[in-house]
Amino acid sequence: MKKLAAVMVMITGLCLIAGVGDFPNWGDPNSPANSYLSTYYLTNAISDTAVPNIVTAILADYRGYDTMFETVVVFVAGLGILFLLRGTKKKLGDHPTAFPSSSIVRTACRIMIPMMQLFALYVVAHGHHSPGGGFQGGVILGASVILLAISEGLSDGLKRITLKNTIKWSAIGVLIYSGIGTFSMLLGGNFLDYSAWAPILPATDAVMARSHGMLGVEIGVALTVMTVMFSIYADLASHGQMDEGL
Amino acid sequence: MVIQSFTPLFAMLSSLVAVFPITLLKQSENRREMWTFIAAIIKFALVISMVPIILGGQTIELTLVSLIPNVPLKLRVDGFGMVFALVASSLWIVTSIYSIGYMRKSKEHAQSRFFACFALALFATLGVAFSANLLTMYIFYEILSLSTYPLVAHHQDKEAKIGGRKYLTYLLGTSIGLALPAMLIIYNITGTLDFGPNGIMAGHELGKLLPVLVLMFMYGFGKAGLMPLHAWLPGAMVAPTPVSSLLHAVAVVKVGVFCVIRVITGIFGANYLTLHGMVPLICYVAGFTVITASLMALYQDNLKRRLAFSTIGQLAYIIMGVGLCSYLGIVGGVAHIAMHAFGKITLFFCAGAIYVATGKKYISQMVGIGKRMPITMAAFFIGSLSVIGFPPTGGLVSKLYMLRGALQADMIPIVVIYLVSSFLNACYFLPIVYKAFFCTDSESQYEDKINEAPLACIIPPVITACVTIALFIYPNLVINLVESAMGVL
Amino acid sequence: MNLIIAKFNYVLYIVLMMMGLWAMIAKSNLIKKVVGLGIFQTAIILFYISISVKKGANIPIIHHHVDPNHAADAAHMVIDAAKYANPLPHVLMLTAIVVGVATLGLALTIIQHIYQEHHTIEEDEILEQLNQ
Amino acid sequence: MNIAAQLPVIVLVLPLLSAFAVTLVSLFNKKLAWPLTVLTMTATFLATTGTLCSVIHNGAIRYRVANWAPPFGIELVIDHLSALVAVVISIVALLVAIFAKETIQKDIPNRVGQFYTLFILCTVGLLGETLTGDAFNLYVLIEITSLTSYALLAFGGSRAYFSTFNYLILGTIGACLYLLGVGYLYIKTGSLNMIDIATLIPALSGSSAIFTAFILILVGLWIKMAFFPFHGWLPNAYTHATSTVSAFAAPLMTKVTVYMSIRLMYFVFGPDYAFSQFTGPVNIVWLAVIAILVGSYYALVQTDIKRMLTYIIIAEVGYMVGGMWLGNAIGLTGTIYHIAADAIMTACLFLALGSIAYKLGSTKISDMAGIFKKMPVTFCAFLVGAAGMIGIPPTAGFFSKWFLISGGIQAGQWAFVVALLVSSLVNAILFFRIIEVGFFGADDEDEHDAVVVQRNEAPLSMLLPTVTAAALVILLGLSTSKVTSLLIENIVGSLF
Repeated sequence: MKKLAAVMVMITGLCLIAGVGDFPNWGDPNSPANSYLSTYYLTNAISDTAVPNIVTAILADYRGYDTMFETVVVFVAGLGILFLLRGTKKKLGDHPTAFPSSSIVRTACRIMIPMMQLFALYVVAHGHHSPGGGFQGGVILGASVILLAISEGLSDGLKRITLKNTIKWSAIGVLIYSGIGTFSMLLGGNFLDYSAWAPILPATDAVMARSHGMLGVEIGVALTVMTVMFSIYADLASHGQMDEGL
Repeated sequence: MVIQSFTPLFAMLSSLVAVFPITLLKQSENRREMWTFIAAIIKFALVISMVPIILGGQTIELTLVSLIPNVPLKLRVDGFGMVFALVASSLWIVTSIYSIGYMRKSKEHAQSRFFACFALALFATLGVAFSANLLTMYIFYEILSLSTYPLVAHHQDKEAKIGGRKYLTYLLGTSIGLALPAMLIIYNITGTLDFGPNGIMAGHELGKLLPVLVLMFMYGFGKAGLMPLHAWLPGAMVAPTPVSSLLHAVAVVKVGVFCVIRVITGIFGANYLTLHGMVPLICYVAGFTVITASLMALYQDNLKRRLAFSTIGQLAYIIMGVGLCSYLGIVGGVAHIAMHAFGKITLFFCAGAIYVATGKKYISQMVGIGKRMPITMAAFFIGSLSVIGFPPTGGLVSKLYMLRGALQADMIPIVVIYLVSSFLNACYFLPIVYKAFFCTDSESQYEDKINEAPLACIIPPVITACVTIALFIYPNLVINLVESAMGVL
Repeated sequence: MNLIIAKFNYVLYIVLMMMGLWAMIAKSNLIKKVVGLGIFQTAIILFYISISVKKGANIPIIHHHVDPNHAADAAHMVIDAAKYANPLPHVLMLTAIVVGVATLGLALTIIQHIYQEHHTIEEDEILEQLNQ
Repeated sequence: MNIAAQLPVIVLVLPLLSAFAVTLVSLFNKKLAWPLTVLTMTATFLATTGTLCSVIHNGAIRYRVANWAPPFGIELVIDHLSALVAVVISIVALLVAIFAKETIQKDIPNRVGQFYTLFILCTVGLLGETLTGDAFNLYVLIEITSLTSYALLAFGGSRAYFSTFNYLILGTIGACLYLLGVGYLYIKTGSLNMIDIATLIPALSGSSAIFTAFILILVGLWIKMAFFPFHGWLPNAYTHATSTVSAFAAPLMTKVTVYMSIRLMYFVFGPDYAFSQFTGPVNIVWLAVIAILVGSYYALVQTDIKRMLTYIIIAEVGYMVGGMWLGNAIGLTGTIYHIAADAIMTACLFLALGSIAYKLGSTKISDMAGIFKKMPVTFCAFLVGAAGMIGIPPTAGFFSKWFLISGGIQAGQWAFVVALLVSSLVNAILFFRIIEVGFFGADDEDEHDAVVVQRNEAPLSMLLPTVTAAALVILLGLSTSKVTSLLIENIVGSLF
C-alpha cells in the first residue's frame, strides 16, 4: 500500500514538474499572468475604485463575488463545526475543568487584548491604503478573544461572547456583505455593484461609492471572521461542551 | 387514407383507467368485478367501432408526444394490429367471466392485485397492437412484461417465485440485451423507427450485420418463445389458469410474435429480406422450434405444460409463416394469431375447469374424465382440432394459407415441417380426448355422474369453441382485415 | 537546466506538495494526514504567490499623492504597472487560506469524533475495529 | 430593479440571504426553520425556472457581477446547459427540503436551524457551480459544497465520521488538484474567465503546461465525482449518512461535478483540444467501461439497499463520463440528459428508501418483506425509480440509455455499449430482488403464514416529495424530445 502510494506520488510529482518546463521564468514581468489581467488592475484600479491597495480593490470589488463566498466558507466552517460538536454528550477524555492560570499571564493578556483589538480595527479600516482588510482584522480580533479565553478560561470568554451571539454575529456579518450586494440590485445596479449606492450616499460619486462599499463589506467580513474564529476555538477546545477547556 | 382519431387511445385507456377503481374497491368483490366487465366491454366496443374504417382500407393514426428526434410516441391502427386487438379485447371479456368463476371458486388471495394487473396487461397489449413505430411498441412491450410479473408469481410460494424470476430474467434480459441494441442500430442507420409499408431498410446495405440483426430481433422479443429461449413459458404456467389462458396463450406470447411480425414486415420489409436471402434463416430457426416443441409436448404429463409447449410450437408456426415473406404466408401467419388464440384459450379454459372441478393437473389422472365433464371435454376436443388444423375449425384456414405461402416461396422443407408438426399436434392432443371419453369402465378414474365446474368456468370455453367453428365457416372476418393491411403494405 | 535555474521555485513547491500528498495518502495517523493536507494546501498557496513575483517590483499598493476624496484626479495618474507585483494571486490565495482553515477545522472536528468512537486515531486500528 | 435582468443572480442571492435568515430566525424559534427553508427552495425553484425560460426565449445570458466587464470581473454564464442543471438542482433541493421535516425533527430537534442553514448553503454552492463563468470562482464554490457536505454527511452516527474523514481527505485532494490546474492555466494564459481562457487556449495547444492543467482539472473533478478508480470514498460516505442527507447528496454531488467537467472540457479546453490529447490507446471511455462494470459488480454483492444504490451511482458516473468522451453529439446529449434523469431517479430512490428507513428502521433487503402492503405508495414510487435505473420505457432512464448507446454505436465503442447493457441487466436483477421480497415476502417464509402487515404509510411530508420525484421520472421521460430540442441541441449543436 505504501509502495503504491509512493509510486503514485512520484508519478504525480513528475507530471507536475513536466508541466513546469513550459512556464515562463520566475519573476518574468512579461509572463501572461503578470501582464494580462494584472496590468489592467494595476493601472485602472485607482481610477475605478479610488483604492490604492490593489489587493483590496480586487478582493472586495473586482472579485467581490469570490470574496463573498469566501466569507460564506468561513461561516460554513463555524456553523459546520458547531453542528457536529454541539449536543454530543460524551467527553473526549479528561481535561482540567478548573483552569489554572497565573496572574502574570492574566495581567499580560489584559494589557495585550485591548491593544490587539485596537490594532485590529485599524487593520480593518485601513485596508484600503495599507496591507490589511476584513479577513486580517477579523483574525486579529478573533485572536484577541481567544487570548481572553486562554487566559481567563473558556467560560469567562463565553461570558463576553456567548455562543448564541457568535452564531448570530457571524450570520449578520455575511448578511452585511450579501445585503450590501443585494441592495445595489435594489438601487438598480448589478449584484455587488457598489457604484449604484452613489445617489443615496452624501457627497459620493460612483467611484467613491465603490470605495465606501468595500469598507462596508470588509466590516461584514471582519465580524464573521472574528466570531467564527472564536467559535471554532471554543468548539474544538471543549469538544462542544463549552465548559472549561484546555 | 389516414384518419386522425383518439379512438385507439381511448380503447387502450379504458383498461388503464379501470385499474384505479379495481384497486380502490378492495372490499367489495362484486363492484370490483363489475368494473373489470365495464372496462372490457367498452374496450371491445371501441375496437369494434374501428373495424369498418380499417376494412375500408384506411388507417387510423394518433401522435401523442415526441420522444426522440423522428420517433414520437405514436399510435397507428392497421389490419394486423386490428386482428390482434380484436382477439385480445374480445377474449378479455370471456376471460373476465372465467376468472371470476375461477378465482372465487379456488378462493385466491390478492384478487384486487390480480384484476388490476390484468387490466394493465390488456392496456399494454393493445398498445403493442396499435404501435406506429418500434419504440412505441418496445415501450408497451416492457410495460406488459412488468405488469404480468405479479400475475405469474401470484401464488407467492417458492415455485411461483422461481417461475416469476425466470419469466423476468428471460423477458427483460432478451429485450434489454438484444432487442434494444438492435433497435438502436436500426435507428442509427435509418434515423427513423416508423413501420413502413415496405420496411425502412431499403437502400441500406447491412452485409453481415443483417442476419445478426434479424436474429437479435427474433430472440430479443423473447415473448415469442423461440427455442432455446422458451423456458420461461412452461415456467410461467405456475400462474392461475386465467392468466395462463389469456396471457400465455393470447396476449403476452402473441405480443412477442406480433413484434417479430412488425419487424419483419414493417422494419426490414418482406422484399428486402427475400432479396438478401434471409428467408431460410428465419424459417429454419422457427422450424426447429416447431418440431422440437411438438416433440417435447409429447412428454409432458402436466396438462398446462403440454399446452405451453404446444403454444411454443404454434408461435413458431406464425413466425415461420410470416418469415416466408410471401403474400400468402404473411396473411396466413397473421390470421393464425386469431385462429390459434381461440383454439388455445379453449384448451386452457378446459384445463382450468378440470382443475377447479377436480383439482387434477396431470394428464395421467384424466382417464375417463369425459364422463364426468362432457361439456368441458367436448370443448377441449374442438379446441384441439383447431390447433391441429382439422376441419371444421378456423385453424385449418390459416394453416392452409401458410402451406400455400410455403409453396409460393418454393420452400418445400417448410411444407414438410408444417405437415409433420400437424401430425405431432394430433399425437399429443387426441389421446387425451380419446382416453377421456372412450376408456373402459375399469380404467376410468371418475364416476359416471356429471359434475361440471361452476357455470362461469363452463360458458367461456363453450363460447370460444363455438367461435373456432364460426371462424371456419366465416374465415373472411379475419382474412379480410389482414388483406386490408397487405393492401397497404 | 533552465528548469532548475529559472524555475526552481515551482519545482520546490511541487516537491513540497508531494510531501503533503504522501502524508495524506500513506500515513496512518489521522492527524498526520491532516498535517499533510495543510502542507499540500500551503504549497499550492506558495506556488500561486510565486506566480505574482516580478523582478524589481514592490507590493501592489499604489504610491499616490492624490487626495482620495477627489478621485477624479486619480484618473489622470499614470501608473507604471511594472513597478508593482501582480496583485491577483494574492487575492486568490486569501480565499485558499480561508478554505484551508475551514477544512482544517472540520477535519479536526471529525477526528475528535473518531477518537471518541474508536479511542484511537490510527487508521489501521480503526479499520480493524470497523471490520469486526 | 429590473427583475428579469437580475434573475440569474437572484437564483443565488435568494437562498444565500435566506440561509442566514434561517440561522437567525431559528435562534429564536426553531419551528420556523423548516417552513422558511421550503419557502426559500420554492422561490429558488421558481427563479431557476424563470431563468430557464428566459434562456430558451432569449438565448444565453452573461451576467456581470459588480458590473465589471469580463475577464476583469467575475461573470455568471447561464446558457442552456447551466440553466437546465440549475433547474434540476432546485427541484431536488425542494423535494429534499420538504422531505427533511420529519427525519430532522426526530434526529436533531435542537440543531434544526443549523441543519437547514447548511442544507441551503450547500444548494447555493451547487447552484453557484453551475452558473459561474470563472474558473477560480468555481473552486470557491466547490469548497462551499464540499465543506457543507462534509458537515452534513459526518452527522450520521458513529461510522459516518470515519467515512466522511476519508471523503474529506480525498475531496480536498480533488479540489486542490483542480486549484493547481487553474494555477497552471493562469500561468500560461493570465486569465481566469472561462470564456476568455477558451479563446486563448488554441494558440497554446502544444504547451505541456496546458496539458498538465487539463489532466489536473480532470483528475481533480474525477475524484470529486467518484469516477473509477477514485470511487472509494463514495459508498461509505453516502451509506452512513442520514437518509435526508444522502437523498440530497447522492443525486446532486456527482451529477453537478459531471456538469463541471463538461463545462471545463468542452467550453474551456474545447472538444478539439480534449480529443486531440487523448487518441489511440489512452481512451477514457475504457475507464468508464471499467467504472460501469465495477460499480455494477459491487452493487450485486450488497445486502443493504442504500449501499447498493451508492454503487449504482458509481456505475452511473461511468455512464456520464463515458458519454462525454465518446466524442460525438449524441453521446454528449446522452450525458447531459442523464445528468437530469439520473439526478431525479436517484432522488426518487433515495427519498423512497428514506421513507422506508424512517418507518422500518432498516434498509436491508431481507427486511423489506411485505413492504408493498405496508407502504404501497412509497414502494410504488421506489418501483418507478427502479424502472428508471433499469431503463424501462417510458421512464427517463430509458432515454438516457438510448442516447448513450446510440452514441456508443456511432463512435464504434462497442465495449461501452455492452457495458451499458450489462449494467441495465444487473440493475434489473438488483431491483427485482428487492421487488420480489417487497411484494411476496422473503424466501423462506410462505405468504400464508406471514404476519398480517398493517398499512403504515410514511407521513405526508415524506410521501409528497417521493411521489413527485417518481412522477418527474416519467414526466421527464415523456418530454425527452422537448428537453433535447429546446435545450440540449443548442449546447451540443454549438460544439459538434
